[in-house]
Amino acid sequence: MKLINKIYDSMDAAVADISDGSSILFGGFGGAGVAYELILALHRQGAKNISAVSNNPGYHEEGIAKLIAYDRISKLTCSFPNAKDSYVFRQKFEEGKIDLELVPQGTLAERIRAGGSGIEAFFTPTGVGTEIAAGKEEREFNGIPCILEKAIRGDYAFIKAKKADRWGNLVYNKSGRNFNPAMAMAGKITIAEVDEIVEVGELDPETIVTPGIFVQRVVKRSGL
Amino acid sequence: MKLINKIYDSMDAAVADISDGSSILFGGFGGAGVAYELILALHRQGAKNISAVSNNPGYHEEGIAKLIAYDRISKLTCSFPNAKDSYVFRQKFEEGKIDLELVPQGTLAERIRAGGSGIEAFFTPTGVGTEIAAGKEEREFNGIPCILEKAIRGDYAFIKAKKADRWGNLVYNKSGRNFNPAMAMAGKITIAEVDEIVEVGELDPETIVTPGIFVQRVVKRSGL
Amino acid sequence: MDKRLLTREQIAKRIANDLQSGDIVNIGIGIPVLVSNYVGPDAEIIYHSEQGVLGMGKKAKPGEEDPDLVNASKEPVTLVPGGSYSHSADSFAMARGKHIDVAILGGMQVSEKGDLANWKVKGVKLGSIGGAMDIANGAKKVFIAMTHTSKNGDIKIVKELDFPVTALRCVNRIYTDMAVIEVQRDGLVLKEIASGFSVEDVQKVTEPKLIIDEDLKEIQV
Amino acid sequence: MDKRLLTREQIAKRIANDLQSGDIVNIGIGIPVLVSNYVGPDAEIIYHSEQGVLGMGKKAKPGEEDPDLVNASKEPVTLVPGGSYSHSADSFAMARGKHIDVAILGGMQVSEKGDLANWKVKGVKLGSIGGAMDIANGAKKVFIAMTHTSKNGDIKIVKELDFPVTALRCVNRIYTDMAVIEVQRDGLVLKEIASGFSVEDVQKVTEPKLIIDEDLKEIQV
Repeated sequence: MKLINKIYDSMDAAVADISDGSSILFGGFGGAGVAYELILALHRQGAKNISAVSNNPGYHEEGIAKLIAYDRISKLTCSFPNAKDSYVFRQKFEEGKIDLELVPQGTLAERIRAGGSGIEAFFTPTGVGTEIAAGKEEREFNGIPCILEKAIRGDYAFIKAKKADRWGNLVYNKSGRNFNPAMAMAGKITIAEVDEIVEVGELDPETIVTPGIFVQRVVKRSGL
Repeated sequence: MKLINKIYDSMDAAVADISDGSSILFGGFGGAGVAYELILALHRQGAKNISAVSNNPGYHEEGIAKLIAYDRISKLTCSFPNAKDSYVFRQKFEEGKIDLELVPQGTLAERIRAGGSGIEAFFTPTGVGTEIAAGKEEREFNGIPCILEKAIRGDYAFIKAKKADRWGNLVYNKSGRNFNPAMAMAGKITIAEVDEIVEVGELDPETIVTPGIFVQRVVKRSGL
Repeated sequence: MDKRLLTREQIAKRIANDLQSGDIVNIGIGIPVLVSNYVGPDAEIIYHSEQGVLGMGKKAKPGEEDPDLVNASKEPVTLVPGGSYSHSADSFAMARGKHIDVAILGGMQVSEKGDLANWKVKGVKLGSIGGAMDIANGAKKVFIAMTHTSKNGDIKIVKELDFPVTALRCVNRIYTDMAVIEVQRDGLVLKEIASGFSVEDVQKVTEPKLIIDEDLKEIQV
Repeated sequence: MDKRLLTREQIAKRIANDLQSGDIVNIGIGIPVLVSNYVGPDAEIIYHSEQGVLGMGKKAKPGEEDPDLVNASKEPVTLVPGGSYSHSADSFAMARGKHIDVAILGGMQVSEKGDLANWKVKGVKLGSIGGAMDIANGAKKVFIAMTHTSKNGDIKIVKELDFPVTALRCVNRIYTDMAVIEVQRDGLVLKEIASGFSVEDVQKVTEPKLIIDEDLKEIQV
């Protein structure tokens, strides 16, 4: 019997096919729910000219800040680029080595969910009257001024979860959940870095947050 | 200490303030996840000229079919109005006593989620080239033709869940979940009919499907 | 050789042969419901059911029914290990967001461009859409299972639909009691033909001009 | 009587007095963070944190930190009984969908129409929005906690913003070290005033003409 098996043996194997110029959605808020080991594997792999979507640009040289430090990311779509410890991004941005698309956090999450859900664009009040509205269509619904925001999808999504099974079903840990479920939906190839792999059927069906349909690859963290 | 307490003593008390002309979102798919006791209480209460949103029009004289039979519902927004056992709706529709807005099921669910999420409208491919597209704006995104669909909200939402606590946190039973979580988000006053009420803190925070922020009233089923 | 139209069961069996282990499949009512009976034990197929069940199992046996666990036709079913539940908006995110590998649906009419009509008979006022439009639009592949002509002999594979449209340019393959036809950019390609029938037999009950596959075969069921 | 500007703690305490048991509250950085310290034991307030925590508790004690349970400033926190987790899209559905009762935010400028600027200093190229725009737009009520003027004496309550806008017509109340001001349709209403200050003192550092509440009081903290 040919069983479904989305489990990869190593982080390196899971990211091996990512080519230059790919778009990647990176889960995480601050340091919570970040697929750190996948990001390190992508750094070793060397793909460049990546179009990245991530709520934060990484701190110090950790997370995607490492990819930015090595000029692997050419564009970042992000809500919070300018934190104190995000000096790597700030420097590269000032040097003109990375483009920024600044997006309000809720709009970012919703654009990603839309990308995974067959919604091509939506009207929302967030950003009306701000610099975020520049160049966007504005329209009123029931007297509420809104702007038109477009779906975001990725060639890949890098997800961090707590547990997975070989079907790719996922549960998360606390607020490590954050962007991960929406990004899992919007990645063409979603790769989940997980703390633990369990047997199919072990996860309570009522508590699965990301069903396996949204996940293509699963790798267990080494924790090193 | 003034504790939060959303628990109502009876179905009748929970629906007492619903006035003629209210819009109500009714959870459920077929007979799964339908707030039958709340519907019966609303029938006793007598409110009429209700604008109802429900995936189905009820079967025989059960669920909202009972309200339709008594001419309490003046408009139904629905994806599957014409099932064999939905003869009450069919008859009232043919007699011109109830209006119908026919909506594809996924569009219906998404319009409701949008209503609860600060999304006023969205573009989606479902319905392009069909009678559903009549009168709606059509636009292409990335070569994908889409139509513009608008948010749905309700003055009330009638939700069926398995367990609740006094904060209104909810978990569901199996596919009884269906429309309930999205409708809970989109109801101005969301009333949950539940099998069981538990203490605050008993529900595992990782498994709460509808956080209490979306629920205003909770009533335990009598099961009679 | 006798001309033998496929039975409903044989159409279902033929479709089952085209499913691959790991496919996530949405099954419509009618002939499609029969398909899972013919999926071999060496394939792990995950069934999606629109009301929020991924990993739908067999129908519930007497005594194990739960009114909150039903299929799209409201019959009590079971969940397989690895299955999960979603709310309706997320369940249709699966359908609309191109996450379902194959949707197997019934058809009233299919056009040569792959347009599908399957939700309402022509001229009728009240029809039910359910998930038909979302799923036909959103699935990666749409397989249509239907008789080649209607009960009263009307042609169902047509140049242009005259029944109410479900979705445009969505159908990939048509499996009938007479043929397997693939919808390609340049037209309808006749891939397989039921035992005893000629190309002419099929063409006679198919409005658009069929392209004959160079590797035309007899349907094996 | 001495003119005594409120301390940051006193501003926070004054705001806490306006919260009601059962309120769902989102807390921004700066003075707002201090508010929860002054909520009395007889009120059950539910704190929303943008990254997907409803029912955020106190900061985690040493040893109980979990890197996956943090507040919006990335500090380790706890969850109260009854709390729950959501993904970011659902967490912001709470904010954008008008489900949060009160957002308590810092401010750089507030206009007489209730427009808010609090995400980026004027003239700076790189700023961070985070959840500021969604929350300011979406909360049922927005309370602004800030000093009445900037460190170098610039007026912050203005006729028209000249800092980058966060959201238009969103602010309900402004709590400063000098006054409590309500944004109403016809203008800014001075409701309360810090001990020792006169209406003229407040008007002098407030660009729009203030409407004086008939029931003007001294701020009690």
